[in-house]
Order: sequence, then C-alpha cells, then structure tokens
Amino acid sequence: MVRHSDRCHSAHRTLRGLAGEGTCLSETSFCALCRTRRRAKKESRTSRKRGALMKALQAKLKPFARWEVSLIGVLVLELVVFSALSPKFLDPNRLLFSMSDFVYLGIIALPLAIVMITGGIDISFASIASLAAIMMGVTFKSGANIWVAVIVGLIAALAAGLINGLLIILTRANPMVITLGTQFLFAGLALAASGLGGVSAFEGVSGLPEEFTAIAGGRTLGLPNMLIVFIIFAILFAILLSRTTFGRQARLIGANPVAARYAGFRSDAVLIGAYVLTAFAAGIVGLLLSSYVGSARADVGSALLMPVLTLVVIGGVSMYGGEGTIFGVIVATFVIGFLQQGLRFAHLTENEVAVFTGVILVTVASLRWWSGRWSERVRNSRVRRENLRRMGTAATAERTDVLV
Amino acid sequence: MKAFLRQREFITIGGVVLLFVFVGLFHGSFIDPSNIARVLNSTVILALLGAGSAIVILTKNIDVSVGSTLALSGIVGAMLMRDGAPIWLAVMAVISIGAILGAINGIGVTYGHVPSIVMTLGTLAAYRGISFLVTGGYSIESLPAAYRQIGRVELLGLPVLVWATIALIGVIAILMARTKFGRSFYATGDNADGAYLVGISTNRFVILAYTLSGVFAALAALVFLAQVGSIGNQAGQGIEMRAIAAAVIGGVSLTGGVGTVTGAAFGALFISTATSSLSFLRIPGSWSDTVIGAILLIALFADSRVRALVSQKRLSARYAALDDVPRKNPELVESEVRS
Amino acid sequence: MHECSQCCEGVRVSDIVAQRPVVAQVEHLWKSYGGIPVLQGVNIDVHEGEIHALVGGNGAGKSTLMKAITGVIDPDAGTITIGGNRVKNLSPKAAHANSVYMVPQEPKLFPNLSVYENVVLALGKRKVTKAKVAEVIDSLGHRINLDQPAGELSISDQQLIELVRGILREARLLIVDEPTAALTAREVDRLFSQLRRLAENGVGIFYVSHRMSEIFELCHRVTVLRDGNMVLQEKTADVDIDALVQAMVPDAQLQLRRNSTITVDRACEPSMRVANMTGQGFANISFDVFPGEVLGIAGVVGSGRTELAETLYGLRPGTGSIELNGKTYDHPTPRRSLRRGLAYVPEDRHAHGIFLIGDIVDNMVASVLDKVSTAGFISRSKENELTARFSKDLSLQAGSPKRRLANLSGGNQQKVSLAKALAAEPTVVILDEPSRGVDVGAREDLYLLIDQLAKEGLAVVLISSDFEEVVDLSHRIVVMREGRIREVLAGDEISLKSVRDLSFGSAAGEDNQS
Amino acid sequence: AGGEGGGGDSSTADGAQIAFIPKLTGVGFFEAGGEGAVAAGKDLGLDVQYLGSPEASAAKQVELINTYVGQGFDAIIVSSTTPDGLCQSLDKAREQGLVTLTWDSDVNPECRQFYISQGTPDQLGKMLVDMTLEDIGADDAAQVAFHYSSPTVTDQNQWAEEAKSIIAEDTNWEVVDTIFSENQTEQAVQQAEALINANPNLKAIIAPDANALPGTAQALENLGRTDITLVGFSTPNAMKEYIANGTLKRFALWDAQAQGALSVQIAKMLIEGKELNVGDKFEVDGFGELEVQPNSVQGYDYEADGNGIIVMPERTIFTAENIDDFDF
Ligand SMILES: Nc1ncnc2c1ncn2[C@@H]1O[C@H](COP(=O)(O)OP(=O)(O)OP(=O)(O)O)[C@@H](O)[C@H]1O
Ligand SMILES: Nc1ncnc2c1ncn2[C@@H]1O[C@H](COP(=O)(O)OP(=O)(O)OP(=O)(O)O)[C@@H](O)[C@H]1O
Ligand SMILES: [Mg+2]
Ligand SMILES: [Mg+2]
Repeated sequence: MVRHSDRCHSAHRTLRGLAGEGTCLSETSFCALCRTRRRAKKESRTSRKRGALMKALQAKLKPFARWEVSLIGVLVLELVVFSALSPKFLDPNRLLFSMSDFVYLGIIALPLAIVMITGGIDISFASIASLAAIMMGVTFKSGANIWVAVIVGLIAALAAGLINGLLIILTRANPMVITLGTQFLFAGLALAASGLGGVSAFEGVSGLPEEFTAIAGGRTLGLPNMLIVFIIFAILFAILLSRTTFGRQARLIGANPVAARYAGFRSDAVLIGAYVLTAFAAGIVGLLLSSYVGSARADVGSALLMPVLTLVVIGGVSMYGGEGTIFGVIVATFVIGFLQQGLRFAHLTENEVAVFTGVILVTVASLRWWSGRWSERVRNSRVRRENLRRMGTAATAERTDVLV
Repeated sequence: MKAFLRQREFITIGGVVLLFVFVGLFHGSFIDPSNIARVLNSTVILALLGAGSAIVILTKNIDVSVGSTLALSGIVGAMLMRDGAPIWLAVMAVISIGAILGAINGIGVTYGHVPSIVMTLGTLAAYRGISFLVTGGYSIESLPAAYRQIGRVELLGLPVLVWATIALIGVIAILMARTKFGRSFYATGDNADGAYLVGISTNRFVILAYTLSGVFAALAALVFLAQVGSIGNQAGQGIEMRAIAAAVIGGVSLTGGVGTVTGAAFGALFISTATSSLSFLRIPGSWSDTVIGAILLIALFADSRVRALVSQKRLSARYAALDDVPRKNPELVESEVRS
Repeated sequence: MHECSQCCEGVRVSDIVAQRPVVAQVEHLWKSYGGIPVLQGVNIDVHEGEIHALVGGNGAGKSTLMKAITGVIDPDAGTITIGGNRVKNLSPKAAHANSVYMVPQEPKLFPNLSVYENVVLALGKRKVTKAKVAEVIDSLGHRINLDQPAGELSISDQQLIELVRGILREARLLIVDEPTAALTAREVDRLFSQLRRLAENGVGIFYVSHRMSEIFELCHRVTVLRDGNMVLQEKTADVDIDALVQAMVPDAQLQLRRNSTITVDRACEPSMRVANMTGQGFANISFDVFPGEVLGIAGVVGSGRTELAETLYGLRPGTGSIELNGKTYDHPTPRRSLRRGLAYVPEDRHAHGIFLIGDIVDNMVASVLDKVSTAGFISRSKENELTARFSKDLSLQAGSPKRRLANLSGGNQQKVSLAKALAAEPTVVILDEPSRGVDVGAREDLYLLIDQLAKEGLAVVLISSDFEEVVDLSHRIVVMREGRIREVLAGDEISLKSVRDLSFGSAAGEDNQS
Repeated sequence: AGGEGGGGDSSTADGAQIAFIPKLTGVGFFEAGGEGAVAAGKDLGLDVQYLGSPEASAAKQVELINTYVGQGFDAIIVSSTTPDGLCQSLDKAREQGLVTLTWDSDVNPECRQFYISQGTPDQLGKMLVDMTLEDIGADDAAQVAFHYSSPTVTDQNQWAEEAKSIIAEDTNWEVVDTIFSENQTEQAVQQAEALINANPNLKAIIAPDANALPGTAQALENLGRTDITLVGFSTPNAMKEYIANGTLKRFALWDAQAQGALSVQIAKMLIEGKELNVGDKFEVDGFGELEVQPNSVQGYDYEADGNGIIVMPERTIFTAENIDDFDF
C-alpha cells in the first residue's frame, strides 16, 4: 500500500515536470485517483497473466511477420539465385559499384515515403529533378561558379516543393492531381529555362567542371559516392520519421487527418515540409544524375517516376497513409535494384525484366497479406488448443462456478 | 446530392466552354464546327479511358494500367486484322482481352489483397512487356482499310465514333446513377466495410469495376486502331495519368464514392481542348508542358474555390433551415435564459 | 458451461418464448486476434420472438460474437446454425440470405450517398419507397432529410439510420449492437416499442447494451460475457442488476448514483467564460464554468451542443467572446486551445478522437508532442512513461502499449481518447458524450475520474444525451434546445424531470421513465 | 572484359559478345537496326544482343552499359539519347578494353571510337528540304511546320535545325510551328490535326521521326487534306499505305538493318585488333569500300587516332515506284 502510493507521488511529480507550469492537478488528489484504480486492477489480474504469456509469444513471432524482414529474405534469395546463375554477379567490387546505377532512385523514395505516409503523393519529383539539373546547368553556363550553380539548382527544387505543398494545402485538392499538374509545369519550365538560358534542350549543358562530374562516379573510403549520399539520406530520414515530432505528426496525419486537426497538429506545416523534403531529394538526384552523365539536361528525371513509386510501395508504405518505414524503403531499393540487375545478367531483355518485375511486385504484395493471415491462423489455433487443454482440466470447477 | 453533382459537372463543362471562347478570341477558326468536331474526335480515346478510370476510382481503387491494357489488347486485335481475321472477330477479341486484363487487376486487388496501386503498377509494366514480346518490338501497320474507314464515317457533322462514345457513356451514366447496381459501386467506394456489412459483394463490384475499366481501355484501343491506323508498343504510354486527371477534373474524388463517368468524359474534353489549343495560341511546342500544367492547376484551383463556396452555401442554408424549424412549443421558446 | 444453457432450458423453462423454435444457435465458437483469444468456445442461442440481451465489459467479445453470426468475421472454430441449417463460410450477404441482419456498433453509412440510398442499398432485393422510410424515421421520433448525404448527419442521426435499416430489413434474426449509445431517452423509448413490435412478429433479437436498466425493461433473457467466456445466462426475470454486474466485474461495487456534494467556489475567477457565442447551429450562448465545477450541457440530438463545443475549441467559425483563465481568447484554433488549457474530447471517436491505425502511445501523446520531445526529437522514455501513467490511471485494459487502437474495444478506445485530452493538462475540458459505448465498470471509472478531475480544480464541461448521467454528475446544467440555451439549472432545480422537460421543450418527457 | 579474350590484342572475335543498344525499343526503326545487327552477328559467329529500354533515358542507358561491362561484353554499340551523358560509362568500358561505337545518334567524339552515321546533319537536313522542294518552289511564301518526337533528342533536332537554316537562307518559306509528339502515335495524329486546323494555309509538314511521319500522314488522311506536302523519315512498312493512297509522295530513310549490320562488322574488325584511322579505306561485305571520315564532317572539332565517323554510303528516297522493294 505504502509502496504503491509512493509510486503514485513520484509519478505525479514526473508528470508535472513534463507538463511544465500552469497545471492545476494537486498532488494529493491525483494520488487519490491512483488509489481508486486499484480495484479494477485486481479484477483484471487473472486475464493479465494469460495476456502476458501471449504477449511474450507474440513478441517472439512478430518480427518474422514484419514486411521488412520478408524483404530481407527476398534480397538474400535474389543474391543466391543470381550468383548461382552468373558467377560474375557476385563480384563484390562490381556489386558495390553497380549500386550507383539504382541507389539514386532510393534517395527520392525515402522522403517520398514520408509524403505517402502523410496520405499524400508526389508525382512531380521527376520533373523537379530535371528542373534542378537544368537550372544548375543554365546558371553554370552563364558564367557562375559550379557550386553557386548547384545551390541555384537546389533552390529551384526547394521552390518547386514549396509550390507543391502550398497548392495542396490551399486547394485541398488531391495531391495526386496537384502534382500531376506541377509535373507538367516543372517539366515545361525546365525546357523553358533551358531555352531562355540559351541552351538547346537537346544538347543540355556539358563541359561541367571535373570536380563536379567526379562526384557521382567517384568513391570515398572505398564506397561509391552515390551510395554514401543514399546512406546519409537513409539515416536522416529514418531518424526524422521515427524519432521526431515532425515524423510522428506526418504519420498520424496520414492515419487520420481529421483527428490530427482535433489534436492541434500543425498539419499544414508538416505537409509542406514533406513535399519540400521530397523536392529537395529530387533536386539532389537531378544534380547527381547530371554529374553521373556529365551534363545538365532538361530530361534527366524523365524515367524516374515509376521506378521510384515502385520502391516506395514495395518498401511497405501504405498508399492510404499512416503506415510504412524508412527501413522498408531502404531494403526495397536493393531488392529491386539487384533484381533488375540480376535479371539482366541472366540475359533477359528489358521487356522481360519489366514483366518479371511487375509479376514479382504483385506476387510479393499478395504474399504479404496471405502469409500474415496464415501465420495468424496457425497462432490462433495453437492458442485455442492450449486453452482447451487448460480448460479441460479446470472444467469441473468452472462449471460449478457458473451454476452458482 | 444529385443536384450538387450535376452542378459539379457543370463546372467542368463551364471550363470547357470558357476555354473554347478564350482560344476562339485569339483564333476564330478554333470554334469552327469542323474544328470542334476534330477536338471531340481526338477526345474519344481519353474520354473512354477516363470513364473507365472513373469507375475504378469510384470504388476507391485506382487503375494505372489502362495505357498498357490499351496497347496489349489493341496489338492483338491489330495482329488478328492484319492476318486476315474478320473484323468482328478481332473486335470481340480486343474487348475480351480488355475484360480479362481488367479482371486480372480486379482479382489481384480483391482476392490477392494487393493494394490497387501496386497491382496496377505491376500490370502496367507486365502488360506492356508482354505486348513487346508479342510484337517482337515492331509496330503493326497496314490495318484493313475497311476498318480504318470507321474512324472517318460522319453522322450529322460528327464522326460516328464520337456518337458511339456519347451513347455509351450516356448509358453507363444512367446505369450508375439510377440503378441499385450502379449505386453499389458508389457504396463500395464510399465505405467498403459498410457495404460489405449490408450485403453488397464488394469484391465482385471491385472486380467488375476493373473489368469495365479494361473493357473501356479495349474500346479505346479499337478507336485508336480506327483513328491511327497502326499500333506500336508505345501506344498509350503515359496516358493513364491523363485519364486519371480527366476523371478528377471531371469531379471524381480519388477518395471514392463521388463523381460520375459523364464528368470524367468532360474532364477528358477539357484536357484535349487545352492540348489542341496550343497550336492555335501560337505557343511553341516546347512550352506545351508548361501551359498544360498551368491550365490543369488553374482548373484545380478554380474547382477548389467553387467547391468551398458551394459547401459554405450549403452549410449556411442548412443552419438557416435549422432556425426556421417551427417551434413546437411557442410558450417555452420565450423562456428566460438565466445565467 | 455449454451444458449449462441446455440444462437451464430443460429444467426452468416457463416462458412461452423459450418454447418457440430457435432462430439461431452458436456452439463452441472460438476467435482469436493475433494469438489473443477473444471468444473462447461461446454457446448462445435466440428463439423466435425473443429479445436476448448480451452484456459484458468493454472488450468482452460481444461485438465479435455478433460479427461472427453475421459473417463479418471468420471464427476460428465452432458452429453456427441459423434456422436449423448449419452454415459455413458465412458472409454478410449469406447471412442476409438467411434473414440475419446486424445493426453495427459504430454506424457504417455511405457518407456521400443520400440517406435514402443508404437505406435502400442495405435492403437487398426488398423495395421501399421514400414515404416508407420517412414513416419509420418518424416512428422513431425523428425527422431527417432523405436526400441529404449521410456524411452530413450527426453521429446520432447516423446511428438512427442504421436502426432504420435494421427495422426495414425484416430479418428473422436482428442484432442491434449498442443502439442506444447515442440516443436520448425519448428515442430509446420509441426504439424499444419498435423492437417489441418486431419481436411480437416472431423476430429473434440479440440486444447488446451497457445500460443495465434497458436490459430489464426490454429483454427476455440475458447472457454475460467476460473475457470471451460466457459466465452467466439467465432469464431477466430471474436476475437483478447486481447479479449481472457481479458476473461482469466480479469485484466491483456499483455506485451509479452519486449526489454531488461538492460546492463550487464561485467567488474565484471562472476558468472559462463564454459570452454571446453564435455560430453554425447555435446562437447567443453565454455561460461560465468555474474551477472544480462540472457544468452539464443537456439537450436532445441536434440541439447544437457539438457545434458549440467545436466552435469554442476552434474547429468551426463563430462570433462571441471567450475568456480562458481570466484572459480573453480570440480566434481559437485547436493548437492554441490546447496550449491555453482547453481540451476537447470529441463525440465521434473514430473520426475525430483517435488514430485507429496508430498504437496507444501514438494516441496518448498526440496532443502533447511538444512536451515529450526536446528540440523536435521525441523522447521514448518520456512518452512511454506518460502512456504508462495514463493507462494505469484510466485502468486501460489493453495489454501492450504498442497495440493498435483499431484492435481495442470501444470502451478502451474512449479511454484513450480521454487520455489524449487529459495529457495536455488542461484547465477546462469539454467532454462530448464521454460515456458513449463504455461499459458499466469503465463508466464507473469514468464518472469517478470526472469527479476527481473536478476536485483537482479542473473545470469540466460535460455534454451528454444521457440525462441521468448529466443530472448525477453536474453542479449546474445548461439545457439547450434548437441551438439556444433554454435554461440554466442549479442546485435543487436539477432533476431528471426538469432536464428532460426542458430538453424536449414540453411535458413530452413524461412518456419516458428510463 | 579486357582480360577475357575481348581486348584489342586478341586477334579472333569468335563468340565475342556485342551489345547493340537502341535509344529505345519498340520503334520499328530501332528494331530493324537490331535485327540487322543480330543477323550480321549470326553470320559472323558473334553473340550480338539487341538490348534496350522501352523508354529513352540517359540514366537507363548508363545502367545498361554498366551492366554489360560488368558482364564482360566485348563491344558496345549504342544509339545515344544524349551527346555526353554516356561518356563516363563508355570511358569505363574503353578502359576495360571494350570496343565502343555509336550508331544512329552520336555521343561526343572523345567518348567513343567510331560513329556509324546514317548521314551527316548537313546531308539529312538538306535531304528534308530537297524533298519538300520538289513540290514547293523556293520562292513561294509557303508556310511549313516541323513535327518530330521531342525537343530533347539530339539527331532529329540537329536535322531540323539544319533544315531550318537552309530554309531561312535559300527559300522564302516561313516556319510557323514545331510540334512534338513524344513517340506517341495517337498524339502525333492529334497534334498534327490541331496544327493543320490552326494553320489553314500550311503548305508543308516536315516530320523527321519514324512516329511523327505516319501520324501526320494519318492526320492528313483523317482531315482529307491532299494539298499539304508531307516529307520526313520513317520506315517503309509504316508508310506503304499512305504512299499507296497518295497522302504523301515521298519520304526517306537509310537502310536501318544495313546500319546495324555495318556497325557489327566494324565492331568485329576492331575486336580482332584492326586499327582504323581517319582516311583509312576498307572493304566491308555488302557495302563496298568505306572510308573513315574525320569527326569534323559532323561539326566536331575533336580528332584523334582510332576515332572518326563512318558514313553509310547511301540513303533512300521512297516513292510509289520503289517502296515495295523494301521490307522493314
Ligand atoms: N480486428 C481486430 N484485431 C485485433 N483485435 C481485435 C479486433 N477486433 C476486436 N479485437 C479485440 O477483441 C476484443 C473484443 O472486442 P469486441 O469489440 O468484441 O468487444 P465488445 O465486447 O464489443 O466491447 P465494447 O463494449 O467496448 O464494444 C477486444 O479486446 C478487442 O481489442
Ligand atoms: N458539418 C456539418 N454540416 C452540416 N450539418 C451538420 C454538420 N455537423 C453537424 N450538422 C448538423 O447539425 C445538427 C446539430 O448537430 P450536433 O451534433 O451539434 O447536435 P448535438 O446537440 O451535439 O447533438 P448530439 O451530439 O446529441 O448529436 C445535426 O442535425 C447535424 O446533422
Ligand atoms: Mg462492442
Ligand atoms: Mg453532439
């Protein structure tokens, strides 16, 4: 009894501490509150015990049902199968370096996952990548320092993201159509910018300085730079989504935007933030690709849309918002990247690769649901058998219990 | 509710008219009957795809595979025609393939429990890949002249294909608005749990919606063959986004349960009017994306304003009505408010 | 214990109802979620013309059982017999074909379809005219525009439409899951006569409720579920409230009635003062509420209380002046309200109150994210601590704090919604229908809590359509009707009758004895 | 690759792997080129793979090239979507000992060894104008328009620019519009229809794109216009119909299959270690004697050993008389 109320007091102090000034809860009454709860607790103790057992069981099983874990399984399977098919596939150096060919998709997919977790979507990022690239190119061509040009490109991307976000919160229209509109708009502006900058759209801006073109193809500490950028983004966004108030609000807005309003979230700011982050990543990718292919062009981003969306979706992000993790997107990046590479190593044509990727995408998504259901069934029937057995022994006692 | 929806379609129609007037001011020949007929004619494909997408969106799903469905079904039809199959047979084949491809999407979404965007992204890639494999990469040329002639037959100044599309969409619209069958699509999208609970076979309606979308894509393919006279593997690439845009501009809500196929068709008309106005406005081809994007955004912005206005009006009308409720007990209404 | 129900019938049958044929029978029904058993071999049946009450604490498995009978969920094991035929792979459609219909606990209407379409679509092949629908709504003592989209209805009107569906459905087995949670006494009464009429026509009815008095008034038989086990099944004539409660919550001492003896110090500054508020659906509202006071706002459905609350909280536009803790508060927004110490627990839990796909921690700290974080980074330990505290204080029976709200029972969801508001440490809290769908044990907790909050100096504004509840808990009661304050009752003026009469605007309250 | 029998020091090319990459797949022209290349490979005992992406994208081509380098191919022949975008990966390929050629659409000359050209922009641009000149006098104040795939593709833009500058210098024509149809046939038809309706006095449309040309022809046919001259580049199979019914009188192309075959033959020579320099003349089966031309014919100012342009000897103008002799 004493111990209990002690706990109450200290707990209350902590709570007050959290709440800061201005709370009106008095300590004693709060503890009176605590006391009145004891009865209810006693009542539920029996069910708790059983619950605890189940929980332990569940905790053991849970990670295996997780989507991300099955993705890792798929990844391992891929590596095994493809290296069996073609020994050159597993050459570590090649494997490492070839990551540059797809991790840039992941760089956009990471913040896009956050956008989709808020229940939105952005399909204009491909155009934003192009816009950033061409703004950078045009600025460079007009005589500016390459790093100034890079900053101009990124500012263009940020502005584009801001436009997306503002349009979405101002019109309250569906983000998909808004960004469909801005997709055209930004792609068009990229072309227009190259025209106004005196760059013919089909040539782009070449002759970018060595220090810039060396970035995307280069290595640091033995790792391809593209991969390093991806890792940095991955860490940043993983923390952002899971550890910050921004990420929490983003997820809960996706879960229930109305309840978010009732809970006093800064929904507009969070939404704008998500779109700006996506645009920023798209801008980075636009610049990286420019560096990678050695010239700034108005169409560097043109083929990004579907692959990036595929990554996000395979990564386990729900289209309806509220669910998804950065880790899933990270794994998905490698799953899809190595899958396509491996299929090419197996001498499949691009069309066969497309068919294969499509089929895998659908199958994996379907298996996700069915395997969850299957494991739930197994678990439930085991629980039932256990309980039946226990009840069998206690049956007599219980029966009298009820009859009384 | 119906009144409001009708109103919503009027907004799109108003937009189309405005666009015509605006471009007509710049370039009189834009509103020549012959040019209007041409615009309508080039709307047909998008209108069909938009209507199909609309039905799927109504059930709170999405179909981004319509472009690939168009390509695959059209290619098979074109090959049949090229190889001398009777036209009716080829037409039936195209429609059945469309239906099958659509149904595959629907079954994946329902029984496979694959989220609709994932399912159709997958089939978007797969169907197009298959059509490449079917053709070996070549486009199918030289379709029978008899078939291509269909694209050019006119009736009362409009191509028959336009009439046929109007009729088809009209029938579907009535079906969707007036029958329990049609309303069940709305119910499924509006509240799938609720629909299931009251005994609507939501799975069946989702599959049906996708099948219809596939059939519409196949019909679009038939129009494509008649109007274009050949079909390649690139056919319909990227058109799915425009089809969805058409539906949304026409008032179909991506959250399901709201909108009409007629609206989607008008949305398509809006887009194709905007696209074909560029040459008339003397806008260089390289600016076309910018202009189309801007028009789309302006349309969405205007739409959101109008919608906000309408709902505000409705709300105040509602509460005004609340005030007018005849007091049941006049003597008590006057009771003093103490505080 | 399954043998019990049989032996009970065999020996003690005296009621005519019990001799009629069985409409539906469930045997050894098992259902688990994620390895946690929710139904553990339940046996239950209902006869033609019988109204069979099903009671139990939050999460006891009542709704789950009913969902299994209507095919909404798939039981793990057990048999379901309807009309003498054993059914397998039941779906709602198949259940309807067997003339079984359920009015769900949470209304599940089609928000964008008209009210009429909502009713018609639920009737399968049966055809009804608008006039017929209007007639049924009228018979429940209500008027609703049939062409209006259902999404615009208040939650209680939505519940009513669900009931209309059930009544028009003409099922042989009708299940109503907590239909009265959002209804007022008069409507409840009308509903009861409808249900009795149906029963007289031979319909078997499962009636799920947390309101004990209703059960004795309406039902022939009662079954109590606890933790997925059937712990009592008796004719209502043979048991009393105490026995039921004892079965539900073995250790609880019930004290539903509580006469507020606390006196409120009106000399001090009011926590909130509202003057001349006018907004959507209400006009000229003025009141004040003092620290330690429970101010009830009573009224019937549609009297504009929710709108008033939402306007004060900053969710809707309105004019008038608000004073919070002595400072004027202009242009409210939810965020600023929470900062200034005004919290709101919404009426529509699922849509507004909680994040169904979030876990308990997510929900509880949602409105105090700033407080559990430093420089934008959430502290895991702080949020877990806060969650643990409130889970304990509200005796949340939810297992792991990582459980999703969607998987909690309605009552536990309500507790989380409440905790979310209280976590903001408000000085004024507006509770909108807080006991909606909350079981007896938890409701008792809730009342104690409200009482306690008031004792601690919190000003509580209690909006409720349960007149008994308002009368019992409030120091003063504002009665609203048609958007206006009709009366403010205090002290001895407060009685069930006065509140009822004022709410309905006539002596019509007489036809109800609740 | 370098170490694995492919490199310049080896003298046999038997079984060598060659990747023949189009800008994009699914377009008749590229498929024909691929077919020619694969067939030539079979004749020569090489493993030629025609591999490309359905979308024209620089990043995708980089990815493909990297994959083939990783797989140890011996030569890469690419129709580039960008002048300098592939340079890094082609450089890497060359470091690994692969033969790097371009066909159809070039990259900057320093990034590849040889470019197997269908004709210089001068030649092709002039050809477009010449074909138009057969119907419209240079002194007419005629309105003409261009129609091709996109403002970002290199070759078509080069030809169009060349043609436009010839038009500006040598004729009285006015270029009223340039429209793009992004490789979409139905857009090609619709855009062309809009173009024609918007410019009632239009006299000629120049469509140097395998997709835009048939699309425009279909548009003319749909609108029943026979008074507009249509010329351009496309494959004969796609145009037979329109030549037969008189929608257009002539268009041009080079033999895409031959271009593919020629590229493979040159790749084989290089794999076998043959050195080629500007001015060298050499015999190729089916093509007679060819000469390595300097990069300057394409307007570049980079020249180096083992680097140059090999121009296909002939281009064909298709008319009603000769079109039935071709099948691709
Ligand atoms: N979909 C689900 N997934 C996991 N658990 C669930 C699910 N639905 C219900 N549960 C759990 O099953 C138990 C029984 O829930 P049910 O809704 O049947 O309770 P109830 O008796 O109706 O309670 P209430 O009176 O609060 O409505 C609860 O503990 C709940 O958490
Ligand atoms: N957003 C809205 N648009 C139109 N009408 C609304 C809206 N919200 C509520 N209403 C209507 O306003 C009326 C008043 O509803 P409200 O819920 O405020 O009443 P209340 O007094 O809180 O009653 P209760 O909470 O018991 O339903 C209801 O008829 C409701 O349908
Ligand atoms: Mg329940
Ligand atoms: Mg209310």
